[in-house]
Amino acid sequence: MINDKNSQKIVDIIRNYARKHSLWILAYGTGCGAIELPPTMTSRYDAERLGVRGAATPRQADLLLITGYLTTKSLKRVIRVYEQMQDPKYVIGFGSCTINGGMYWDSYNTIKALDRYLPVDVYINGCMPRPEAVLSGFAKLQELIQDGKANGAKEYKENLKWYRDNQKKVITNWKMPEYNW
Amino acid sequence: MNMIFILFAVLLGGALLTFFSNKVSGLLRDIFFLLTVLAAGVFFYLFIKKGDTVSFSLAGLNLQWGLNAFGWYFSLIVLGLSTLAAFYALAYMRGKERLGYFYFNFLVSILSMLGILMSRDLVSFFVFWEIMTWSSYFIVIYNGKNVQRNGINYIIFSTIGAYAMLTAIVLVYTNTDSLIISDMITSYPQFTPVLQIFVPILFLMAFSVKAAMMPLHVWAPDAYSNSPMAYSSVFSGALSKMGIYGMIIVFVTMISYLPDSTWFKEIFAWLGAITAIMGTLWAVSQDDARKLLAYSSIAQLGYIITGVAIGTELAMLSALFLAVLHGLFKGALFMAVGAIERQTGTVNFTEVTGLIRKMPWTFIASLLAIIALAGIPPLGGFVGKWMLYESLINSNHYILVIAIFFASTAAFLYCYKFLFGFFLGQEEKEWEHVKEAPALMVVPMMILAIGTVVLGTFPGIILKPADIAMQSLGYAPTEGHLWSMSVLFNEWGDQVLLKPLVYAIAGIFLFFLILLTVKGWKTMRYVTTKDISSSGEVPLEDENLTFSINFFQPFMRAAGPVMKKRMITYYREFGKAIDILFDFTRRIYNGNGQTYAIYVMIFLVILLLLKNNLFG
Amino acid sequence: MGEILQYTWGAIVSFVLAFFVGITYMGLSRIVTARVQNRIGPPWYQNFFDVFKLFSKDTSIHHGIMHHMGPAFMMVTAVMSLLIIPIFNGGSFFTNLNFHGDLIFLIYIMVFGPLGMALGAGQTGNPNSAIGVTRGLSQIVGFEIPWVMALVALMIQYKTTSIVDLMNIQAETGKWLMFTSPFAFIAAVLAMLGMFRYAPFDIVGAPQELASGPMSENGGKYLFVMMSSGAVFAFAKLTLYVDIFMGGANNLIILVVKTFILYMIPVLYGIVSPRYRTEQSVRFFWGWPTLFGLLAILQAAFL
Amino acid sequence: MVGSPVLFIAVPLLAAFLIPLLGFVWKESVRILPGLVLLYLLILSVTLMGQVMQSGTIVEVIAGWSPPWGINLVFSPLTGFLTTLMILMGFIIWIYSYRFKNVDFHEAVKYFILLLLMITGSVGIVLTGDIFNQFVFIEITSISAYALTAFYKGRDSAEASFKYLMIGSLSSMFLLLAIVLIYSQLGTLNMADIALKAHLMKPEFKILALIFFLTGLGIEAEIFPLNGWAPDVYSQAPAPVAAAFSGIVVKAGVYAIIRVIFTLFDVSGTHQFLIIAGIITLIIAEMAAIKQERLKRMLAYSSIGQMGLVLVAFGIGTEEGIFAALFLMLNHAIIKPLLFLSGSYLVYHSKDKFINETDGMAKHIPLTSFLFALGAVAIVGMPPFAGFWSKWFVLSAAAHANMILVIALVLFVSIVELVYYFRVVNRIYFFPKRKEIEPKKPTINALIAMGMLGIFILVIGFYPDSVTGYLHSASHSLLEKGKYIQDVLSIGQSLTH
Repeated sequence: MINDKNSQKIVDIIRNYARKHSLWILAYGTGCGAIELPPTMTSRYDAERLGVRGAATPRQADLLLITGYLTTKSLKRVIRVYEQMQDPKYVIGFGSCTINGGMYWDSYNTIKALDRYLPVDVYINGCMPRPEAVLSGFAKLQELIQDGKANGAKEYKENLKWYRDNQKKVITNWKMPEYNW
Repeated sequence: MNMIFILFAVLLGGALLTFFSNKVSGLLRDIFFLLTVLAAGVFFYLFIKKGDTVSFSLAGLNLQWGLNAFGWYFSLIVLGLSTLAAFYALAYMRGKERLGYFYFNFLVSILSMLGILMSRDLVSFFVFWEIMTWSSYFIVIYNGKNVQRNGINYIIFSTIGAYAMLTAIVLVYTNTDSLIISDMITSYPQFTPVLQIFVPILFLMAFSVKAAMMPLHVWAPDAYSNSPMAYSSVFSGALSKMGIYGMIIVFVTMISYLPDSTWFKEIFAWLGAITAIMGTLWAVSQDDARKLLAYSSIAQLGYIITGVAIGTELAMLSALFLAVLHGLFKGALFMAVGAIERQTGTVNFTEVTGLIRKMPWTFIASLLAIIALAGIPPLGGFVGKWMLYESLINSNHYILVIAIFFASTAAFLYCYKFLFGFFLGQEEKEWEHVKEAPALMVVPMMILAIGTVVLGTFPGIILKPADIAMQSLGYAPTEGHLWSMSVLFNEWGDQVLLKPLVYAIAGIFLFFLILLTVKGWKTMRYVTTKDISSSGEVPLEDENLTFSINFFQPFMRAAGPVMKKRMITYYREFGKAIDILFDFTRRIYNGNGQTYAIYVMIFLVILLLLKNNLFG
Repeated sequence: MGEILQYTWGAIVSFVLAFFVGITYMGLSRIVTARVQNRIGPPWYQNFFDVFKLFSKDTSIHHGIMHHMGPAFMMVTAVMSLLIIPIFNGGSFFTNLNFHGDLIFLIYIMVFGPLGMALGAGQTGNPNSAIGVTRGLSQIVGFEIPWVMALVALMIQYKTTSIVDLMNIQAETGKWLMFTSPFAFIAAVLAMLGMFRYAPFDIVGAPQELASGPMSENGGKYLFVMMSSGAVFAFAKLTLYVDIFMGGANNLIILVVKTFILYMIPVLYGIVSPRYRTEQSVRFFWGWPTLFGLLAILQAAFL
Repeated sequence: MVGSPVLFIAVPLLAAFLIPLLGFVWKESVRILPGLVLLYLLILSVTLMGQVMQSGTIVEVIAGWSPPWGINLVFSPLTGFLTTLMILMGFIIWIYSYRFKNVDFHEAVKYFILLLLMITGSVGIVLTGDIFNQFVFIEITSISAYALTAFYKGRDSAEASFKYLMIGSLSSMFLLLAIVLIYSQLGTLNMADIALKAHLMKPEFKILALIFFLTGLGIEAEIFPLNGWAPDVYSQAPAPVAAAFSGIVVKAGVYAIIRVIFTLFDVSGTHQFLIIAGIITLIIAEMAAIKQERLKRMLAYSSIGQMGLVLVAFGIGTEEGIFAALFLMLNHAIIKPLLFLSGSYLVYHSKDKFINETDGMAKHIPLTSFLFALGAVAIVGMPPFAGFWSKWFVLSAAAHANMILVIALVLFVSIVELVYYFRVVNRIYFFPKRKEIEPKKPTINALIAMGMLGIFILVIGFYPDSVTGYLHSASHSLLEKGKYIQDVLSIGQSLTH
């Protein structure tokens, strides 16, 4: 009964509703964009209204927040953190640097386009995006989740080889546990 | 020929056979050893009935041996634990040297313990007591590690106790021209008040040394931790109970006849509580598993002493129950440590981690034993603790119950430290090769651990003989109004029905375990302990992130003030002072002939001067 | 057979009740916190979303059998204490196991879960978990002392160790024990601060230092069981306090009101507090709360 | 009558003179003859002992001169028991030292002659009933003892021997003075006679004589502070000689002193004196013993301490106390020689006999080490070995006499004793062996000797009744002063009439 299409759809709707209203973010705050999170979370904008809330460890988090540029060094950590998160999991690229390198477009040790290495569900534009933008980004992600379109994790699993190749291009000393879910 | 003689003959002969067959072949020695232990056990329970005694005369002294229900109860601990430990020892001691020596003393100490339980007169009690002392002493120094300190500490304290007892015996003998214990008990009320105080104190000195009570406990940590683990289980599980055995006799048959015995009992109850607290605190601060267990034994004996000293029906019941239970779980734990020591070569929490998947059976055994030790339901430890608390509360020892409770709560710390330090934490390459201990070592500890589980639900199994033993001491029967097979009552009639509680716990646990297991079974993965969320970093194979050094540092900081100075340092200072005195006396003999001649003259002169005071 | 069914039924109903109330309380506490911080905060049902989301996570990882069983241990404590503690006065509800265990059993069953969970946390091999566990155990040793002192005071004052008797006594005399033996109540409430692990006693979780300590490797269903057990356990503890100090409750409304008032004490105290170091926390509990406990015992023994 | 007590004196003296002569004929006879003699005397003493147990004391009159004029030998249960003990010890020591100096013939001759003389002297001290005769025997014993002490002709042994000689000469001087005093007063030298007439003596003379006796015999009996010579002598003399000192000579001294106190004079306060002196000796000796670095010195001090304990037990004065004291003498006579004999093998090759040079000997000479350990455990009074019973009887005797302080001190001291003995045992068994010292395997006869002693320890330990009978009658006979006098003097009358 649970396996037949419609009931599965209903279940999905309920699940997605819950998921979208409880986003536990793991902010990877090495970039300068991290400074935008405190106002987003605190009393001025209060992202907790939307059920957004900080998570302590990757095991508990749903949403990985890459705030700004990523150095090649820190990319490894990001990938590791992402792979430790449990499905379903979402990534938000935060600021121009994650989209095209931004002001670091010609830096030798930052990665330019985040989505060559991780499946990004939502990009938030701006250098740097204001809290409003961040909130809208969250809202967008919630829409996607509700529509079941935010399945970057599945995509990552399917094209794992492609991602791995890109990652290994950047990361010289590759040493990671196998990723098999 | 009386059965009791035969029993002792069997044990002694077996010991000698074991000792000498060691020269012939190891297999023969092991067989003799095992046969002797088993034969003693079988013989004891088949042929020696409660209440049969034998009297004989030696060197003009009338001696008497016999068995009563009380001794029989303690013989359960002695023989049960020693038999399992004997099996364990075969595997544990394999390949070690001086095995004949070890097994000989092992058997002799069993003999001495049985002798203590069966001697009805003071001299043979003392004789067996001393035999127990030296046999255990020879095992304590077996490892040969800083023998002079540990061994001498142990022997000095034991002997001080023993000689205190000897003095008491002599005093009793002079006052009642009989050495039979029952005569002493009957004539105790007619003693002079001074004697009435001193005889029990002297006896209790001996017993509290063996029971490792503050402030006479300083030998215990080294002794327990230095003897081979196969014996430490017996040592802390059974041999220390001989002290409890004596204490109970003294308290029930003498102290309670004192005109005002309350203060006496209070003092000892408090000493027991302090022992429990300090033992626990020191156990928490140990990094060596053997030392940890040694201190925890001291603490556990502290509870028992408190129970004995309070001496109400419930308290005595709990003391007897805890005595057996401590034998069970501490035996299992020492065995587990021995297994780990044998398999990994170290017993230090800071060195060995993550053995749970390598030695699962040892883990299960020590898990059960630890739960019992911590006194957490549904295992046996809870029953004993519960009865102890209830007895304390019912007998208006409010501060005492808090002290005991503090001790047993702080015990959680070292309980967790034990399990975490060895079995949990990151799994290391260094310990990849470690295998599970041989079955001969695992099975005994599993039996002991399962024993704790069974007693958790059906304490009546042990409470029944304990009740009979207490009746032989003159208590009223307690079955029904204090306990039944799986129900506990306190003196206010409040009850704990163990069976439904245990079933409920099991049911809930299983339900949620199944829920956790079944839900998402397909997508559930096991990841190694290296794959942990350490801020994105991947720990290398050889780097161990386990947190095990200064494990309870904050707690130790909080509890610091009471642990500034250890009891042994005081003894050391006393020893130094005495040593100076010795050195001074040594100098009287300065090896000079003239001086000696002068001494002679001085002696003569003194005699001549004092002749009127000395002779007349 | 029938009674087993009845027990099961009662257990389920009380569990569901406790679950809902507890989760709601968590949400409410978040709202309160938000209000104090001049935020709007999430809706009161926010934590239901969280719990359900955690439950519906697709994948999950574990570090071994103990880690796998840890949350179940925690749940045992929660549910057992819920079953031992009478929820309403006079057994006007399922008298689950109220008459099977007494206060001392309760005290011990309440540390069963934390230790089991600590074993699970230990097996993860995550240093944060181990540190959190050591802190948690140290804190237990801290607050158990005043807590037990308060209970002992009650026991010796009313010559009973069963919760039901204490409730009946209050029902007969009509006096709440929090007024007749105030010191015990103060000590117990101070101990409650440690029990609920809100700031300044949140040294175990401590997201900023320890990454949520013992739970740092738990995600998905494990965290779900943790959270729900936490909710149930919180409700059980609050009910216990209401039972033995505030005269119990005759119906759900009164129970909710009383428990909520009690619940607000640690919450509000926590909002405005920083975090203690471990030894500070332990020393705190061995300080004033223990003194109040002593006073309570003296009052019970001699007055 | 298988033989008379005279043989105990005559046969060994004869043998002592025969030894060198026979030695020219057949070298081995030098070694065999003493053994045969001692064996014969042993059998004789045992049989006489049995007789005495049956039908009272045997009094032997020498050369028809009846007491109180002539010299007589008294073989009472007490003296008989001590004689048997001494002869037995002598026999065991002979077994032990059978191969002693087996390369150097003349040395061997000297050794065995002196040994025989020493044993004879000690036996004479015990048997004789005449104080001047006793003095002579004491001189015989002492002189042979001086010679045996200096046997190795080393610097230290010579020094020790000289100390012994010096103090010993003092002792003989005082003894002579005492005897002169008594003779001037009573005109008799026969103990029984003196005991009979003691009340006629002027009190101050009596006490003076007593004090001289105590000083002179106290030197032999190693009372503090008269025992300065003892440690050097014990540690410098050859092992069998040290064993003989502790097993035989000291016993003779103690016997002499108690005979004086119990029989000769009826002076009150002597018992208290014995207790005080004994306690002081005990405590000081044990305290000194625990600080010794050399094994033999340690044993020597321990032996002094034991003698102090014996005196205490005698001082208690009750029959039980004397019984305990005799038991103690017996145990000490068995155990201390064992310790000396086995200990000498433990430190055989080490130059200055330090205790820490016995490390790890158990691996190489297990049997000797075991016997030493047995002796140590026995002498500190651990049941079920011989030492325990004597300790028990001493304590119960003290308790019956309400001497709680004595009990406390004795127990304290025995804890000290325990400490230093067990330290040595631990070293022997559990310490790594020193490289520079290679162990010496004991010869077979030495093993036999030590084994016999070990067996005695075990037998007495497990079945004390094997000796208590003799001890009881012995202690009884010591207390029966009147019977002693009557026995001795009646012989006199019977001869005169």
